[in-house]
Amino acid sequence: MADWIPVVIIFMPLLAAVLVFTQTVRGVAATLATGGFLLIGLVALGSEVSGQGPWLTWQPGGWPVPLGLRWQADSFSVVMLAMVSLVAVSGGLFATGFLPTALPSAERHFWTLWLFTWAAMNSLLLAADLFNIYVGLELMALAAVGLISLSRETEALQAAMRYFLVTLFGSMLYLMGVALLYGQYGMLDQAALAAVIEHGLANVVAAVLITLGLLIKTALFPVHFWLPSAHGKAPVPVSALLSAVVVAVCFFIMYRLWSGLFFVFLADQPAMVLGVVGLASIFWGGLQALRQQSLKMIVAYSTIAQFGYVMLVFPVFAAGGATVLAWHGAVMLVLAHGLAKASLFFAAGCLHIAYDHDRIRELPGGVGRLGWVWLAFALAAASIVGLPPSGGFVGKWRLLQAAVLGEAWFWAVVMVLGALLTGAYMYRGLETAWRPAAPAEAVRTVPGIMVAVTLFCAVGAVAIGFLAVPLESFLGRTFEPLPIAGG
Amino acid sequence: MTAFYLILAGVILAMAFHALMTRPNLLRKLMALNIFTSAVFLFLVTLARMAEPLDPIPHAMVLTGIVVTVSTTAVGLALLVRLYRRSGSLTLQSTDDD
Amino acid sequence: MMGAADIAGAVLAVAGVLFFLAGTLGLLRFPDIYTRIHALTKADNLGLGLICLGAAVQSGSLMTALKLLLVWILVLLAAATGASLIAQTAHRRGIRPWARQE
Amino acid sequence: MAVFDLILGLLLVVLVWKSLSVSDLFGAVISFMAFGLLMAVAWVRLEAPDIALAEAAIGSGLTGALLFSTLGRLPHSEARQPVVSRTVRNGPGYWMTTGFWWVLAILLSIAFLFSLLDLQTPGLGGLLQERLPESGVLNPVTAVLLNFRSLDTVMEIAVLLLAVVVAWSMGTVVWPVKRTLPSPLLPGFVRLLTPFFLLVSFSLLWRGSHAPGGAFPSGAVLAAAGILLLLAGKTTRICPRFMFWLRWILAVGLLVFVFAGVSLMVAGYGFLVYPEQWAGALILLIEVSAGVSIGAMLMALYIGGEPDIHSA
Repeated sequence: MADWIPVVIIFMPLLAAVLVFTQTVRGVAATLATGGFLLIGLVALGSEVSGQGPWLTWQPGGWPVPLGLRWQADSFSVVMLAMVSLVAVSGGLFATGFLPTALPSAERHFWTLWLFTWAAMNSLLLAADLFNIYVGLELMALAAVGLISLSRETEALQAAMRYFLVTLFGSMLYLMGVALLYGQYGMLDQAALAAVIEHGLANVVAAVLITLGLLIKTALFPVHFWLPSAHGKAPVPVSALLSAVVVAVCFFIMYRLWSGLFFVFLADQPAMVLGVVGLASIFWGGLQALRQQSLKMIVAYSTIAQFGYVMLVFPVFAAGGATVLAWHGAVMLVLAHGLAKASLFFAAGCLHIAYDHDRIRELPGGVGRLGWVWLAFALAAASIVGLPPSGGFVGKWRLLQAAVLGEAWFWAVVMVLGALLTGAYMYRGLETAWRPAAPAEAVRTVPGIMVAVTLFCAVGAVAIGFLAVPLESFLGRTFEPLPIAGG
Repeated sequence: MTAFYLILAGVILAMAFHALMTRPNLLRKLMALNIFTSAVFLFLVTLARMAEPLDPIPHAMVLTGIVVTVSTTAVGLALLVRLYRRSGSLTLQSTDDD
Repeated sequence: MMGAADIAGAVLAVAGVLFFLAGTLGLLRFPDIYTRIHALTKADNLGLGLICLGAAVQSGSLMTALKLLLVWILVLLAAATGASLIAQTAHRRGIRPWARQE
Repeated sequence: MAVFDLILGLLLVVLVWKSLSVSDLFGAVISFMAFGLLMAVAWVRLEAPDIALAEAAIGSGLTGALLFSTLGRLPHSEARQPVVSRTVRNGPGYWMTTGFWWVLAILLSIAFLFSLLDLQTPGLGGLLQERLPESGVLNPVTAVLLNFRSLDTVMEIAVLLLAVVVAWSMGTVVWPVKRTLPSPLLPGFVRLLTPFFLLVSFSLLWRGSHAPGGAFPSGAVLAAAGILLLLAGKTTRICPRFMFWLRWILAVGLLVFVFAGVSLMVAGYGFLVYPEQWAGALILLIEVSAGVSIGAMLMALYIGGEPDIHSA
């Protein structure tokens, strides 16, 4: 196994962040160079995974598992890493247009924080060790707090503070769970723990605490309250990164744990509880999105609803029948959501640059000069709603198929209703574009790079639908949630 | 003796959790979060003491945790000062949309 | 079995604790800031010195004794500086020393 | 000794209560620092001297200094505020809310306690003792931090550096800091102490390989020396060239660690895999650079913002 791949994937963005901090390299250049290196790393990783898969593991430090720690990667990790890189590079390009006009004061530190966040996400996507995940979560949380508070508005600072408190509390709950598991088995590696874990009070409490911590970070229904303001008030490229990938990485960790380590518990109540959390998030997020007045807030609330949707993978898992289909569906949904959500935020940012606000009632009707932006918004919205042939459609369709095959009728109905609700609030955003045009001029012209990036992400979200077949064959037909414990 | 320290950590944990949730002042919330963290560390180190022989790995974990906590506290305080200069208040307004 | 060194050490430590007790009592009972820091620095430094001496006697090693002496000297210096800072700041803020009301 | 633990525990609980429920924030911070110091005693009781050192230096000392400097930046009126405002306390839902959180808090800690009591706690102590000779150091905690689980430590230093970046992004501080000194005693005292600080810091670093100590306490002592110098009015004028070096000093710990890992990988050993005969030397190199960086980073966190070189 090539030892250099995970090192490049994690430490390239970290090194870039440090070099930008020491003012050796310019931020944009560092971001693009990191993107380039990661492309090489990801191609290598992808070919290794499909060649020697389904799982690859590495031992940084060279010590075997109970004493040392590991990195692990499978096809899901690869596609997540690819999506993170795509959004990070697009967001960086968007920021080159956005920051000088909208937030010149933030440019000084934006890039360092951006690259730090990226490094933290990559390390979380590869980490196999529960305590290493804790450190990664803290790294990601601090970088995200820094990014949100780059916006100097009082509301953004308040949102950053709330996010800070909530997310660190979540980390602590997570760490308590990890402490219990370590106390029980003296191990921290997910696969090694999964091999020995059994029913018992301590393990159940550990699962509850860890899940609660991660639910807070993924912003699902009862503990979602921090997300709308944090994602809605942050600078636009930051909102895109947070909503599209940071939350997705937290979900990814939760998914890893419940499909692997805690899979023995999943069968009855836990799957039901996770499903109900998802259900509540879909409807609460959706109904709140319907009430919002600004485009950015609608998009922010839709993140809660959409991750609620992805949570439905757990009851479908428990129903059995079509585990692989459900898995593929969840992966596709997360990927398509990431790109589409980034594009929606970018579009809102373009409108903000053009008109100085994004309140849907006051936006001038008609597309004006922003035809491309509205086209991107429409495409991305279509993917979020799940209209064929977008990536969102394939994801939701696979999930629905799996639910039907597993005869989980209740969850199938929830999925259909959820999609309808999504359609309703996304329509509210789009409606502006085909209102009869009022003669209003844009305050500023939107830099071309911003429009291009917006469109690129939207097209990407739709393209996932067309690429579904090769993507699914890359993901593989077998469901193997964990590497071999001994590795 | 270890049972005593576990209970002690439990008591501190409950107090810190309660303060974190109910105190409006942000500086106090930050202190509560810090104390909460200390209680969790106390659990971990007591677990290390209960193992036979003494297990230094939780010690290393807690050392890492202490450094991470001081970093987060510093960031929290910087944010608090910034927020105070901007809004003139040390409390968070509740969100109207929720 | 307790040797002579142990007994001497214990006696010194107990004496030190008594001075600490007196210092703390002064901190709690004295009327103003100046008298309180007076009680703290004087009594506590002597108390610490006695405890260090007791520990040095018990340890029976010259190296340890020298280290304990260093501890005592450093704390002495720090206490003196700290007390002076507190007193000067209080004085600057216009806090008047307490005087017996006739 | 049970009495000792009992008193310690009681004091800890009282201090927690005071730091969370006293209306005077200044007093609350002092209680918080005292809590940290007593926690250090608790760590010693639990046979974790490494943590005791770190807690006394970083957890209590530095966090306390951070809290105090924050209080100093807020107006005096904020320092004394009711824990819960009177209108809230007399309001309708107050007792319900606070009761609700009490129930939840107690449930949380009881559930946690019960599950703790029936743990098996196998621990890795035995395995660790077996492999310790291969690690290049004699202190097991240092071995875990810098060899067995070195990846955690790399990321931890990254967290510290990131905290500096975030603090700098929040704003600048006027430089040089002007202070009115109440007493000439402090500068003299600090002048006397600085060599001691350097000595202690170096000795902690050196001891780290075989006894409690290492880069983090050593860096904290270094930072304490810097903070004292700052308080005593000994500031340097900062020119752009100085800022350039400062950034590199802040970053050097992380960079050396990562480069050591990468060069070992290129040399064919694997990322952060130390060959046994060099392990001790490599660990010392990493610790020295990390110690210097950590000192600088902790001090930067205390200053709390990017020094503004144009303001002077």
